[in-house]
Amino acid sequence: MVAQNVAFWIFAAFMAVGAVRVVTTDNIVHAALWLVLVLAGGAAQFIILGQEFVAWVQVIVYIGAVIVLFLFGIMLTRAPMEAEEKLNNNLRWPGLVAALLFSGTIAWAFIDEWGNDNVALTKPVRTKEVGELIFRGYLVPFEVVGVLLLAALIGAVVMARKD
Amino acid sequence: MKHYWFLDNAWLIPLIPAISYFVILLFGKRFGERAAWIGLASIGSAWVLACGTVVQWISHVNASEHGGEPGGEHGAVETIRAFGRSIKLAAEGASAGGEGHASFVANPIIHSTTWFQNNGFKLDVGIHIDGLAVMMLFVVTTISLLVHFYSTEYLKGDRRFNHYFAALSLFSASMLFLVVASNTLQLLVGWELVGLCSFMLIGHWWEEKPNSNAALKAFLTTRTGDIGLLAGVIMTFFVVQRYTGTGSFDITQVNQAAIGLSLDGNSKSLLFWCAAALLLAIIGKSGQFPLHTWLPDAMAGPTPVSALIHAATMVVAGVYLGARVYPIFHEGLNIGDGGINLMAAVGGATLLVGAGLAFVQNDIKKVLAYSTISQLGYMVMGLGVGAWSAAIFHLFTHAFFKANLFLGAGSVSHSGAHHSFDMKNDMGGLRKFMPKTFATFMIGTAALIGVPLTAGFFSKDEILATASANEYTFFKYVGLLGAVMTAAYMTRCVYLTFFGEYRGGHADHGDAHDSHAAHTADGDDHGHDHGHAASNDHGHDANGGPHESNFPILGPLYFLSFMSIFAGWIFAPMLHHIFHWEIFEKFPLWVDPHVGSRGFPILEHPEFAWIDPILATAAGVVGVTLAYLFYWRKAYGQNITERNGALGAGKKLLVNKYYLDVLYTDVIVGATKGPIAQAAYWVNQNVIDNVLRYTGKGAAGAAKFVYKYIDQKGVDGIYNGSAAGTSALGGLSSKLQTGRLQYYALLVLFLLSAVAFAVVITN
Amino acid sequence: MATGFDAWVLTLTTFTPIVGLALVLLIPKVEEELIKIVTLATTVLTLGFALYVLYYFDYDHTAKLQFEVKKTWIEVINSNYHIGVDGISLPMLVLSAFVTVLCVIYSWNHFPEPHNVKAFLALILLLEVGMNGTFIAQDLILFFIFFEIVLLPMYFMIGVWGGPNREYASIKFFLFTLFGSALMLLAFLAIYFKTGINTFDIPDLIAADKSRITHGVQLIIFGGMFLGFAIKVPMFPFHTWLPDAHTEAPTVGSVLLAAILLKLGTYGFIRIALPILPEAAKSWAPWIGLLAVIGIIYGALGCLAQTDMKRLIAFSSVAHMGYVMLGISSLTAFGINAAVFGMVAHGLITGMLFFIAGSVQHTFHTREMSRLGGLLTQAPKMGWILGFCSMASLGLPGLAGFWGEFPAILSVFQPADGLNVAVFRTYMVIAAIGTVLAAGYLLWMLQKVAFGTPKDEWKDHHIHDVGTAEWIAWLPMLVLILVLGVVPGLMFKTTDDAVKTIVKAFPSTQTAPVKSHEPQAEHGDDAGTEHSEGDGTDHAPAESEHSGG
Amino acid sequence: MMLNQFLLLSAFLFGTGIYGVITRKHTVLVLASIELMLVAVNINLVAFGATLNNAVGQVFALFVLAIAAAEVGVGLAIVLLIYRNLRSANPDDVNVLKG
Repeated sequence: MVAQNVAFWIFAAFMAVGAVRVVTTDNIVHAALWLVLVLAGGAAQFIILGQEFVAWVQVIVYIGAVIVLFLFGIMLTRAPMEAEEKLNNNLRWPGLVAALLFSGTIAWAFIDEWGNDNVALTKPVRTKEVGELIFRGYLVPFEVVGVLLLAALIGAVVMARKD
Repeated sequence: MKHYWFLDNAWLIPLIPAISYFVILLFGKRFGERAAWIGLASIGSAWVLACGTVVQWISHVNASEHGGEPGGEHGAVETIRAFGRSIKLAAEGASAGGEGHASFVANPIIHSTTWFQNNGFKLDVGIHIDGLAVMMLFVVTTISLLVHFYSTEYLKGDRRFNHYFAALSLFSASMLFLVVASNTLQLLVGWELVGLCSFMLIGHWWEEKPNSNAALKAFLTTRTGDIGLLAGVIMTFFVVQRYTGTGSFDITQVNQAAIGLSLDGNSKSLLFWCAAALLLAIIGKSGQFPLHTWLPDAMAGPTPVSALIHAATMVVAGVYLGARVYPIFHEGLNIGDGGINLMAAVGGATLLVGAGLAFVQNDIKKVLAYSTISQLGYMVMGLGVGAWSAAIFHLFTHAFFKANLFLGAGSVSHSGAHHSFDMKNDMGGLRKFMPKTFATFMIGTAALIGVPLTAGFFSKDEILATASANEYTFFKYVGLLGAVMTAAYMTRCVYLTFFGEYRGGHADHGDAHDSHAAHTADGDDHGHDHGHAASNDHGHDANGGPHESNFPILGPLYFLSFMSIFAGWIFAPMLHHIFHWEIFEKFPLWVDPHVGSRGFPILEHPEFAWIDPILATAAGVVGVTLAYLFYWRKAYGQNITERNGALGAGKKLLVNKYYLDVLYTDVIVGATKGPIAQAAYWVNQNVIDNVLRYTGKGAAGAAKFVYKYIDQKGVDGIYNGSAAGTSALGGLSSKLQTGRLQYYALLVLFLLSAVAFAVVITN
Repeated sequence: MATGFDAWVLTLTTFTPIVGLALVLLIPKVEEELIKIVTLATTVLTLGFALYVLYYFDYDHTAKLQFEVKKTWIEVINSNYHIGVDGISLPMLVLSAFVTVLCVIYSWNHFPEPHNVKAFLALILLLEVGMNGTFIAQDLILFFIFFEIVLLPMYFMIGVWGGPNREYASIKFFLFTLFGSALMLLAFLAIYFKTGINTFDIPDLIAADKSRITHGVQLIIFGGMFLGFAIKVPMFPFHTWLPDAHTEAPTVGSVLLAAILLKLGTYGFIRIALPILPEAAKSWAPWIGLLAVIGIIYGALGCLAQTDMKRLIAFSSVAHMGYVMLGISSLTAFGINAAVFGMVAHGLITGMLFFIAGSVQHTFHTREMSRLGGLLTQAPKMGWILGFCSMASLGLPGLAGFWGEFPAILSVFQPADGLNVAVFRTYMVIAAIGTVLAAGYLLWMLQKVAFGTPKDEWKDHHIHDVGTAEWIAWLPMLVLILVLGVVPGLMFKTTDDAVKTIVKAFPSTQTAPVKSHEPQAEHGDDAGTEHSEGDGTDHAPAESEHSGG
Repeated sequence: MMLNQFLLLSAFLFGTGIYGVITRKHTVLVLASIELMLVAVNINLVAFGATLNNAVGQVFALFVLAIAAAEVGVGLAIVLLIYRNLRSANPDDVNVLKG
C-alpha cells in the first residue's frame, strides 16, 4: 500500500499544480495543456483505485477528444496563442473566497464524516463487472445518456453551423 | 302552532326584487323604459306579501295573547331578582305594566337553512320574523313602491334609466334581506349590500366628479363604521359562545346570551365592547355624530333615492340593528340604569348638531338631510334611553313624513325650480304655482315638527316620555330643545320655498339642467338614445315656468301625507287616554318582542301624563314662533302680514302669548341661528371634515412617504444595499444587476457554499 | 391507494401539459393557429382530468388523501413519487388547471410583444406542470422540484414579454424566490435528518414523533421554511419583488402569478410548515400575524400612493395575502379554512383585476390612472366588470372576497390556545381597519378609471369593449366569484375536515368540543394552557368545561 | 490508503474549478474549469466505489464522462456562436442580461 500512497501523492501534486495553472496561466494554449496534465493525473488516480476501465475511458475521451475540441475552440475563436494580457478578470478575490469557502466546507464535511475510512479495495474492478452492471442495472440511464449524446451532437452541429 | 303562509314564506319578499334586479340587468336593454315596470311589478308583489305578513303577524299576536301561551319563564324570573336593576324583571313587567304585553309569548317565526359549515360551526341563512321585522318589511316595501312609481316620472329620459331601476331593485332586495335576517352575519351581508346600492345610486350621475366624490365619501364613511360592525358581529358570535359553549350568530341566541351573561355578571367587558363596536356601526350607517358628514353629501344622488335610501330606509338600518340586538346594548351599556350612557349621548349630540346645521343650508335637500340626521339622533337616543318601542315607532313615522318631504322637495325642484334645489335663488312663492305639492309638504313639515295629532307628534312624544320615565331627564330636555330647533328650521325652509316672491325665473336653463343633461357619448350605442328625446321634453316643461307636477309624482305624495298624519295613531297614549280605543295602543302590542324574560329586556311604557304632549307642543310652538319672528324681522320687515293673513294672525297670537319672551328672541334664536349654528357648521366643515380630509391626505402623504422612502429606498434599499455590500467586499463597483455571467455564478456559488456550510453545521 | 384510472388521473393532470409542450415544440413557429389550438386542447384536457378528480372526489372524507399513488422514486434518500389530493389541495389544483385554460383563451389575440406565440404558450404549459404538481405532491423533494419548475417559465415570461423594466423585475423575482427556496430546501433536509425516520414523505413526517428535535432547532427549521414560503406569498418585508414583477409581467403572467404562484407559498404553510412543526408554528404565529397585519396596512398604503393601475393591483395583493396569512397565523380551523378560501377568492378576483388592467393597457396603451377616465362611457361592459371586481376585492359580502376576509378576522378574535389573545385581538382591529383602506384605494381606482368623462386624448378613439375571447375567459371567473360568494359552503365543505386534521396539533377553544371526544385529548399538552395571558375575562366557565379536556 | 486523501484532492480540484469559472476571461477556459470540477466529481465517485468495493462508482463516473463530453460539445458550439456574433469570447461581453 505504501507504493500506492506514494504514487497517489505524486500524482496529486501534479494535478494540484496543473489545476492551479489551468486557472491562472495567461497563455490560453498552455492552460489547455495543463488541463491535459490534470486529466491524465485523474486517470492515474483511477488506476491506483483499481478502476481501470474508467481510467482508459478518461484517457480516450478526455485527453483524446475533449482536449482536441478545446484546442479547436481556441483556434476558432482566434484566441491569442501567446500571453498578451491578463486572462483573469477583477473577480479574483471574491472568486477565491467562494472557492475556499466551498472547498473548505466540503473538505471539513469529508474529514468529519469519513476521517477514518480506508479504501477497502481487495482486487481491481474488471471491465466485465462494469459491463454487466451497466447493461443489467443501468440500462435505461445508459440509453438515456446515448440519446443525450446524440442530442448534444445534433445541437452542437445546428448551433455551430454557419448560416 | 298555527301556520302562517305569509310569515313562513317571508323569504320571498327579498327574493322577488333580487330576481327583478337580475332581469333588468340582463334584459334591461331589450325592455327599454319598460324596465321600470318590471321593478315596479316586483316591488308591488313584495308589498302585497309584506301586507300579508302584517295581517298574519297581527293575528299571530292576537292568537298568542288570547290563546294563552302563557307568560314565559316566570319560574326562572323570580330567581334573577337579586342581580340589580339593570334587568327589568319579567315579573315586574307583567304585574306593573298591566297592559299584558309582557305577559304572553308570541314567538318570532324563525326558519332557516344551512348556508355553510365551517369547523363544526354551522351558519344558517333564514328569516326571523317578529313585530319589528314585519313593521320594517311594511315600511321598506311601501316607501320603495312609492319611490319606484315616483321615479318613473322623475327620472324619465335619464341616461341610465334601466340601471337606476336595477339598482333600486337590488337595494330593495338587500334591505329586505337585512330586515328578515335571522343572524347577525346575514344582517351584515345585507348591510354591506345596501351600502353598495347607496354607492351606486349616489353616484348615479358619475360623469360629474362631485357626484362620484359624494358616493365615495358615503361608502368610505359608512365603511369606517363597518369596522365596528365587523368587530361587533364577531363579538356577538363569542358572546353566544361564552354563554352556551358553541358560538353562533343567531339573533335569538345572541339576545338570550346577552341577557344571560349579564345575569351571570362576569362578562360585562365583552358585552360593553360588543355594544361599543356595534354602536360605531350605527354611527357610520345612521349618520350619527361625528360620522354624519356623508349624509348631506349623499344628496348628490337622484331625489327619489334620497327619499328611499337616505331618509326612510337605509339610514335607519343602524337603528334597526340597535333594536335587533338590543339586549347587547341594554346590558353592555347599562341602559336600564338611567343617567347617561354612550348610546344616548351619541344620539343626543347628533340630534342637536344636525338640527343646528339645518339652519344655515340654502339647499332644500340639505336642510332635509340635516333634519334626517337630527331625527336619526332621536331614534338612537330613544334606544339609548330605553325607549325601544318609541324609537322604533319614530322610525316608522319618520319614514313616511321624511319620504313625503323629500319627494315633495323633488317635486318642487322637478316642476318648479328647473331641477335646482337652491331655496334662496330658484324658489320662493311656489305655493301659488304648485298648491298640491305645497299642501303635502306642509303636512310633512307638520309631522316633522310635531304638530299635535300628526305622526311625528306621537312618536317624538313617546320618546321623551319614556326618557323621563327611565330617569334620563337630561335627554328629555335635549329632545325638547331639538324639537324647538326642528320647528324653527323647518319654518325657515317652508318660508323660503313656498312663500315670498318667486325667484326662479332668472336661472339659466343650461346650467340648471345639468343633472339631466344627456351625455352624448360619441358613436356608441349604449342606451343613451333615450336621453336626447326626454331632455327636450323637459326643456319644454321647464320653459313653461313653475307648474304643478303630474300624477306619478303627486300620487305618492298624497299617500305619504295621509300616512304622515295617521300612521301615528296606532301608538297614541294621549288619544287612548281620551277615547280608550284599543287601536291607539296597538303598535307596542304588535311590535314589541314578546319572548319571555330571558330573550329581551322588559320594555316599559310610561303612564300617560298630560305634561308630555303639552311640553312638546310648546317646544314646537316656540320654535315656529321664534323662527317666524326672526325671519320676518330681519329680512322682510313689517309687511308680511299683508301678504299672508293667516300667518299674520298666527304671528299676532304667538307674539301675544310669548310677549315676555320677545327679549329672548333675538338673543337666543339669533345666537342659535347665527354664531352657534355657524360655528357648528364651521366645525363641521373645517374641523370634522378636515379631520377626514387630512386623515385621507395624511394617509396619502404617509403612503407616499412610506412608498418613496421606506419601500423604494428603505426596504428595497436594504436588498440593493446588501448586494452593494457584497460587491464592495469583492472590490466591485458595479451594481447587483451587472449582467455578468460570472458574477451571477459567483452569487450562486456563494449561496451554495452557504447552504452547504449550514448543512454541515446543523449536522 | 387508488387503482385503475384513479391511480393515473393525478399524474395525467400534472404531466399532460408536458405532452402538449412536446407537441407544441414540434410544430413550426409560423403555424400559430395550430400551436394555439394544441395548447388549448392540452389545457382543456388537463382541466378535464382535474374535473374528473373534482367529480369523483369523496367529499365525505376530505381529510383523507385521495387518488393517492406512492411509487418508489429515489430509493437512496427514500424519496417517493407520492401524490394525492385532499380537501385543501383539491380546490387549488382545480383552480390552477382552470385559470390556465382561461389564460390561454385570453392570450388568443392578446399576445404581448415580442409575440413569439410558440415560446409563450410552451412556457405556459411548462408553468402548468409546476403548478399542478406542487399541489399534488406529498413528498418534500417532489414538492420542491415542482415548486422550482414554476420559477423558470415565469422568469422568462417576465424577462422576455415584460414591460420596459423587465430585466430588473425578472432578475429580482428570480433571485428572491431562489433565495427563499434555498433556505426551504435546507429546512427540508434538516427535517429529513433530524426527525430520525429518514423520509421526505409529508404524511409520514406529520405523523412522526418530533420530540427528538429540540424546540430551538424546530424554531430554526420552521424559520427556513417560513422564509421560503413567505417570500413566495409574499409577506411584508419580502414583498418588494412582487410589485415589480407584476407591473412588468405580461397580462397572462400577472394573472398566473397572482392567481396561482402566490398561493404556492400559503399552500406550503398549510400543507408542510404548520402540520410538520406545530410547536414551532405556535411560537412563530404571533410574528406571522404581526407581519400579516403590517402587510395589510402597508399594502393598502402602498396602493394609495400609486398612479399606475396595475401596480396598484399588485400592491393590493400584498394586503390581501396579509389576510390569508392572518387566518393561518390564528392556527385555528376557522382561520385556515378562511385562508384556503381567501387563496381561491384572491386568485379569482385579483386574476380578474389583472385581466382588466391588461385589457385597459391593450386599449389605451397606458395604465396611468391620471390619463384614464370614463371607462364606463367608452367601454361600459369593461367598466362594470371592473366595478364588480373592485367590489369583490374590497370584501363585499355576497362575493367571494368576503369569505376569505371575514372569517380570517373572526378567527383571530380567539386564536388557538397558548397564543396571546390580547395581541391577536389587536391584530383583529388593525385588520378591520385594513378593510376600510381597501375600500379606499379600490374605489379611488374605480373612480379614476371608470367614472367621469373620457380624457381629451381618448375622446375620438373608438374603444373596443369586451371582446369574445375576453368574455369566454372572464365569464367563468366572474360567475365563480359570484357563486362562491353566495354559496361559500362549496369551499368550506371541501376544506373543513382536511383543515381540522391539520389543526389537531393546536388545541383551540373552537375545536375543543370536537377534540374532547378523542382519546388523545386526555393526555394532550393542552391542560393548563386554556388560561391565556393578557385578558382575564376571556374564558368563561362555559367554554373551559370543553377545553379542559 | 485513506479514503480521505482522494476526497480532499477532489475538494481542492473542485475549488480550483470554481475559481476558474468565476475568474477566467475566455469562455473556453471557463469550460476547462468546469472540466476540472467534473474530474473532481469523478474522483469522488470512483473513490467511494472503491471503498464500497463495487463497480457502481465507476459506472456513474462513466455517465459523468459521457455527459461531460456532451457538455463540452454543446458548450464549445455556444462559444463559437457567441464569438461569431460578438467577435469576442469574453463572457463579460455577453451582457444582454444586464439590468
